[in-house]
Amino acid sequence: MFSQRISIRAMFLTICVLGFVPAALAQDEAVSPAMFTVNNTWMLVATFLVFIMHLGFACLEAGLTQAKNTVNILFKNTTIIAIGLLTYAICGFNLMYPGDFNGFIGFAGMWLDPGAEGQTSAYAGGAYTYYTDFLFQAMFAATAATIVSGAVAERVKLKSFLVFSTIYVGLIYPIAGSWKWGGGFLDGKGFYDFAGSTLVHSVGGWAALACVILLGSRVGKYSDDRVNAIEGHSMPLATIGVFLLWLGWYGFNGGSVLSADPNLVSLVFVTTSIAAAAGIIGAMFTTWTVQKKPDLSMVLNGALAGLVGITAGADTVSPASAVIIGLIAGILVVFSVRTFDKLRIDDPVGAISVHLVCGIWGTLAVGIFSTNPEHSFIIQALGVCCYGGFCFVAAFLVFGLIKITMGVRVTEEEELTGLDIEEHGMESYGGFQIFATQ
Amino acid sequence: MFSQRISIRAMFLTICVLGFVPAALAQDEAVSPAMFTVNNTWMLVATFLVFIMHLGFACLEAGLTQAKNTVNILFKNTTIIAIGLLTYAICGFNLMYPGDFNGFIGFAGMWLDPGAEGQTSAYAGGAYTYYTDFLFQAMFAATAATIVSGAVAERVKLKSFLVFSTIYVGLIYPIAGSWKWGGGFLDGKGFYDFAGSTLVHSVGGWAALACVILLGSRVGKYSDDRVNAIEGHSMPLATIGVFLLWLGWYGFNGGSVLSADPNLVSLVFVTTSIAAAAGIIGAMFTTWTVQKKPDLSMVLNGALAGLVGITAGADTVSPASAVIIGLIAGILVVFSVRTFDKLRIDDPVGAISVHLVCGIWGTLAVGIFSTNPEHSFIIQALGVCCYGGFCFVAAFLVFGLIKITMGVRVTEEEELTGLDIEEHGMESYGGFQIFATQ
Amino acid sequence: MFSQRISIRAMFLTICVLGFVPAALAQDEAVSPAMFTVNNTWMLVATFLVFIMHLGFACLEAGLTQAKNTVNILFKNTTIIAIGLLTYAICGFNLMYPGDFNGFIGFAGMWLDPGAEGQTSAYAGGAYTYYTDFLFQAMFAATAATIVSGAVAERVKLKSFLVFSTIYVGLIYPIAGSWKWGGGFLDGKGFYDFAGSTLVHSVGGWAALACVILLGSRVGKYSDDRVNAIEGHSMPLATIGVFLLWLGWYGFNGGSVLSADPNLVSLVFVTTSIAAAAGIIGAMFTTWTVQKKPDLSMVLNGALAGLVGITAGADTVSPASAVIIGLIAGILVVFSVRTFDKLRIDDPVGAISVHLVCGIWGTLAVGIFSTNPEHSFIIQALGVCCYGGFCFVAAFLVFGLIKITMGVRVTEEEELTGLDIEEHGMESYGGFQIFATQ
Amino acid sequence: MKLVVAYIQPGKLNRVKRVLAENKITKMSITNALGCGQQMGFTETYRGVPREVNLLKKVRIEIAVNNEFVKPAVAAITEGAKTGAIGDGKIFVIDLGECIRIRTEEVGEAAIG
Amino acid sequence: MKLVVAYIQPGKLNRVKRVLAENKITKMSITNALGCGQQMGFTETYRGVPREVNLLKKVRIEIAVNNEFVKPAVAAITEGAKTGAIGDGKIFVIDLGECIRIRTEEVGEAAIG
Amino acid sequence: MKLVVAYIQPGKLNRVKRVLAENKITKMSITNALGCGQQMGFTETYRGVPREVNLLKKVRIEIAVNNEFVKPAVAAITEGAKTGAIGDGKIFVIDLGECIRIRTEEVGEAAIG
Ligand SMILES: Nc1ncnc2c1ncn2[C@@H]1O[C@H](COP(=O)(O)OP(=O)(O)O)[C@@H](O)[C@H]1O
Ligand SMILES: Nc1ncnc2c1ncn2[C@@H]1O[C@H](COP(=O)(O)OP(=O)(O)O)[C@@H](O)[C@H]1O
Ligand SMILES: Nc1ncnc2c1ncn2[C@@H]1O[C@H](COP(=O)(O)OP(=O)(O)O)[C@@H](O)[C@H]1O
Repeated sequence: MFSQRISIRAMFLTICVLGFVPAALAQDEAVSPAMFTVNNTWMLVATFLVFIMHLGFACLEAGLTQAKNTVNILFKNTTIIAIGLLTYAICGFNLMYPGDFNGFIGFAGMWLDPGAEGQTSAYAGGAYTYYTDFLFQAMFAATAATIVSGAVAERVKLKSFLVFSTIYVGLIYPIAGSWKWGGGFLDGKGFYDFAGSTLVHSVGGWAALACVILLGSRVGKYSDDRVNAIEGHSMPLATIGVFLLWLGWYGFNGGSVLSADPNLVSLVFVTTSIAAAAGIIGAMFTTWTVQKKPDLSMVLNGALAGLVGITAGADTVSPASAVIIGLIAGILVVFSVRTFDKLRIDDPVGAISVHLVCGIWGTLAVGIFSTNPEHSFIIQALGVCCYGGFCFVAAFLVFGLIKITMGVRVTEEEELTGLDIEEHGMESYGGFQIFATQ
Repeated sequence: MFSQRISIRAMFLTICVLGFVPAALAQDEAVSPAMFTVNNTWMLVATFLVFIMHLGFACLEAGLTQAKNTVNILFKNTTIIAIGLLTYAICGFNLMYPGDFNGFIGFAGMWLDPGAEGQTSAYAGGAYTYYTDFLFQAMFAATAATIVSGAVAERVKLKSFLVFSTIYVGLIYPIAGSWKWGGGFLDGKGFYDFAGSTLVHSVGGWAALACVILLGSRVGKYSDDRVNAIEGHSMPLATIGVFLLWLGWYGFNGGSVLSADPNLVSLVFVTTSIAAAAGIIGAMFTTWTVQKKPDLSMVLNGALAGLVGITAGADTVSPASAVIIGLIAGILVVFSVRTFDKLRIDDPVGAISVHLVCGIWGTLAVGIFSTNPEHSFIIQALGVCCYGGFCFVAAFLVFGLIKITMGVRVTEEEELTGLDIEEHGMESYGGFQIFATQ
Repeated sequence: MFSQRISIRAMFLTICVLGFVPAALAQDEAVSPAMFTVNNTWMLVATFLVFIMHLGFACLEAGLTQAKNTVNILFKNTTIIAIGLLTYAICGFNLMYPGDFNGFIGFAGMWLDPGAEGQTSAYAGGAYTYYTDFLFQAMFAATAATIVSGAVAERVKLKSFLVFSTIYVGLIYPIAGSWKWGGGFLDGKGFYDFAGSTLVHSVGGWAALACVILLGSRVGKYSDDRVNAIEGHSMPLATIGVFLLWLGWYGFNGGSVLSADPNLVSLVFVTTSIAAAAGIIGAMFTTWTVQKKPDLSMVLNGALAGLVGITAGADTVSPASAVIIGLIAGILVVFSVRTFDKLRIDDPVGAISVHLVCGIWGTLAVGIFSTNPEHSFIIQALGVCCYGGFCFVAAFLVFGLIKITMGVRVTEEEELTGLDIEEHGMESYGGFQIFATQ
Repeated sequence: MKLVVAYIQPGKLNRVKRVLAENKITKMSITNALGCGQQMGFTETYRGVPREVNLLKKVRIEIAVNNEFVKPAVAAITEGAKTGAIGDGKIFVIDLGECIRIRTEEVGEAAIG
Repeated sequence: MKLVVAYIQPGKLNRVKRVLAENKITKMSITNALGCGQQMGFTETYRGVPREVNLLKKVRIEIAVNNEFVKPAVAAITEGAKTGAIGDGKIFVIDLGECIRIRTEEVGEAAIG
Repeated sequence: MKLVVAYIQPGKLNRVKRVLAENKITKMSITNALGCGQQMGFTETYRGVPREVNLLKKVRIEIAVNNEFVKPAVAAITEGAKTGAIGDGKIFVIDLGECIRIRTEEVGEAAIG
């Protein structure tokens, strides 16, 4: 009963508003203090695991881009988490979980307020406290903007990006989230997204796509007749990033059980691990076959692809299905990266392929592999479309407006010199001889 | 009731000595085995989180200094944790928690001894076992020396530093700690320091200040009329360091609740996160305004500043107060770094600004923002002064004595060549072309 | 009662087969749901900690080898975890825990099957679920191959290594494991290996030794009359690796308690920490004395040596014994590295010294320091021999067969150019000027 | 025989190489260098301290050519590297006494190409 | 015109640049180099194995000057880099045949400064 | 006096140094360089995109010698670096006008060794 992310908080707010306890919640066996404590402890562990994903993103994005833009990327990833936490406290949380609302948009008021019972086991049937709930969700919020950060790297204006992130994380992400996890209209329709293949990853991915289209490709990436490789500057950094993301995913998915339920959490750990492993194997064989030599950066993307793919159904598919979901995600990501390059959509770290493409795949996969007969492919597809339409358009408008007003792109000269010196006046690797003719 | 760090162990030892159980502890409802287990498990999770802070310090300090001294810094940080753990086992723990004592200094004997009941729920009312208690506290101990390590980097003699650290961690830190957490005289006065803004961070910061004064600045840092920048060699390493420190802080503060109490631990997680976020924002705006360009290393310091600032009151201030505490800390740290440079106190990584200045700010902030009416600004200030006086003088004497006997500084030639080759006979980045004219 | 790794699962399978519940398991006080949840939660925390060890290995091995082979090492470590998880799901788990079997080899069938009660507290007396059990063990499995990866680095053919790893992790590791943890013949004899000094580390170490002998040394490592140093390319990476390994060890050893028992888990945390610290101190003094200058890479190996050493007896020795075990391991590792170099056994990262030599030491140390009178030095030595014989021969045969059929070594030209360009067609540090004349 | 040494902006290397190739000059050696010239550099700030950087990244190209190729080489480099802005770079031409191809031990003009 | 090539200790670069500037020589190109000279190097130990390092870090300065500036340039470098200890470095002077400023296509003496 | 400049394969540096030492040439300066020659380079793939790398890693050796040492130096470098395969490298010999030892301010032939 804890498996649906929305129920508890939505119910709780409803209760507060309506002033009575629905029978469903007057559970026969009350949760013991110890159970409340272990549930809440697990949710806090999951919270710090999701936190570390932000370091994972920072490392991965920095590693797959050039050394001359590293300070810039690290700066963005450090400030995004701050922006994410604060905007989510100010308005995001109450936009995403507005309690009883029209199903499209609602708002439960500014800032945090645990109320009288928020910090007791009454808040969520002994699963977690109000503050735990807030923080766990807040850690997710910043992720969406971080996904964009990788795709627009090496050419976006810092200020414009920060403004965009603030709006996207503070308003658009939580409104979109409310449709499902807040108990909105898609939740009513039976759409399922366990931990956010769509609600987090695709939401970030659609924005990434919109922004990249508005921004254009990096200087020198595409010449008249061909695609040029712009190499990332540190594979160890990229690898550290992916392992940290994988680690964080245990909290991302494991925490989305919204309690420490041994059965569900352990199942989720296994499906998550196995999908990541299968993603690696899928990407490895694909890149080895297609590119002749096995490409580490693709295999790293493969692990993430598997993880994004399993996220929507981690608690409702069997480990065997997780293998298939992960394998396909791993294969998909390699072809997707190549396809976007052919379309001249320049995404330095493969964020759109990993988060958008595999996020869609994962969401649809629930309709195929779920052990819960109520899940339907059609409804899953509907959800994908609703989110795609809203997020892409919203991101396009916001970023487009910023483009008109503040501009979104650094000058060509700034881009060639590197954002580190131009935007931050400092270098990332003081003293190191770096040979860059790009 | 677990919120005061000292009470339980102090009481327990008192009980052992007095031989009877005070009424206060004969709790009506005994803690269930499951509750004992979850409390203890959380404390162990907090312990490994604090452990990882040592990697955070190693990365941050290495990243903000030159490539030619990296092996040296890593070596110091690796051995300090070993020295910290062993000295704390030998004498530190029993100096810091001497049981019933005169309030200034006491000693419960050498080495560890859980006794008959130490490993049962009787030890701390079901909150944790004796060994958990020891290890959690031991992980804190080494932190103080690590703070010094950053401030004296790039010029201190390795051996002298190791001797100093051993004494500081083994004797001075625990004696100072006993005044409050051990149930000493400052605890009696009502001084409050939840997780160690003063007891850990300022204690380290004062020593850093004393050592830097005795040691002098790095060659070339200050010329007659101006301050010269000596750039750190790896911003990714510094960023990894800060994120790991932040991660560890969830254990540092969250574990200082000394139980898995859902209400308090989740509140502490939220205030900690929000203060860090506000610290980033505060530092970002300050550096952007003052230096014209946003400085990543300052923003990283800002996150730490917010964390150090919230540490003293993480469980007694509201999330809204945490924003203010963090913001001010983030602004403070930028100006503090500049001021110390004007005073020609050369602190390569900003350790004094982060740990001492913001540690003081955080301790005083409890007097301003605490929701507990018993906390008083005057008493907090008194605590700051007591610690400042004792630690500064103690560190000055110890390091001064080492200066006279062993010397504390490498020769200018060794400094120019780099400590890696001179002290360790090896290089940190074999094969990399590093251009250093410093 | 949870301290012996084998008992529960072995019993459970026996029960399934025999169809009745032995009296021993019909515990008087049934485990409460909260206790089941906290036990399982801890085991999952331990699982993600062991997971992060794979990042630790990747960083350590990359850091101690040359920049031109970094992509290759990262690639191996990323794929090994995938191979490990999948083969363990396919057959490893059921080979290692075959239930009631002849004590030498047994197989409980392909793939995972929790059965009706696997996900309830009935599975392991409320300690963990079936999926938790599987995943925790699966994370261990890949470790054995990762140990080999470091020893054969910089010259092994990628494909051959992947084939070898698959066989070693999928078949040999679990068969060897079944002898003790699966309830096999060595378990019957009273052999003790708490968390795997022998079952994991030596099993990996023997394979490393066999492979290195078959593979030969790197070009230029040994010339007619002398040993040449081939420097690692990044000490920060190596240090990050060791700290992450240490962190993971809290799960490796702490999780091997197989429940969240406060007494045992906290004892294990303390012995583990103290042995690592003592290993650092032991290695530091040895390298300082023998090599005149303190060698960071040796001190890092010292920490690991202490950790490997304590692993066999972490729950049955006192903290004071842990100091001795760690110290000796730290001293041993330094001399061992030198000795293998004299024997011209070329192990770039010291894997054989750390995992095999200290693994043996740790296993024998149980016979010396255990507080459990049933543990015997003779039996421990017998265990070491059985594992040594089996694993060395098995690895030698498998790798020898691969050598004959596919070849195991890259050409000299490929080795000189570096595996990154030759095997992967990419570079690890795009743009960095790396000066390598090796 | 002459040795042509040119310092150019790093970002212009690919264009210079292309123009050189069009002029049948395909052999060259490249090093990264730091240059101090009319271009003034820029000011970084590191931790609140301004830091003047007046050593800018340049690429050094070294090409050994037979005499008849000096003009085309200089012209090609100029064409590829010139933007008209300060910092475009400089070309130096030095007399080359001898040239030996290690592989064949050929010497003189035959060894250059 | 001459090309002055100097190898100096890395730590002396700033001083050399200062003295050169005092002599109105502000244009130069710098590369990092490894030098083998009378200075013997040192012995590192890596994992118990001694390792002789006899390629020491040096900075290579290349300055194109008109003839009347050769003496001042050499004197300035010497002043800035000299400590009297082994390893101070060396200066080489080579005839420079031609010099071209890419930006303006000026040639010869006018292009140098 | 001559300045001998050689580009060789990085892996051959140690052998070249050894042969040079046998010929009593122990002073030299080394830089890492990228070379474009007959050796065609190789194709990397990065994220599915092929990438032609035709700047290969080389080591640049610069040795100032007195005239009687030119032949031995060239012979020694050739001996140490030659494998007969494309990419072995090249040697350039330039007239050296002057040489100054900074430490002693000696000039000319005395300063070289
Ligand atoms: N006299 C010189 N000696 C050595 N290198 C020079 C000299 N003049 C210019 N350079 C090199 O050429 C680069 C470009 O020179 P710059 O003066 O900025 O160009 P411009 O002459 O177009 O103003 C410098 O950064 C430096 O590397
Ligand atoms: N003959 C030479 N050819 C090339 N470089 C040289 C030569 N002699 C010296 N150098 C360069 O000058 C640096 C300093 O030379 P060194 O012999 O140590 O100085 P000194 O002559 O004062 O003893 C060397 O490291 C090397 O880079
Ligand atoms: N004309 C030249 N000018 C400058 N450098 C050259 C020239 N010819 C060769 N080189 C250098 O020598 C290296 C080896 O040259 P290559 O043509 O591959 O050898 P080979 O002549 O034996 O075929 C090149 O990579 C380049 O660095």
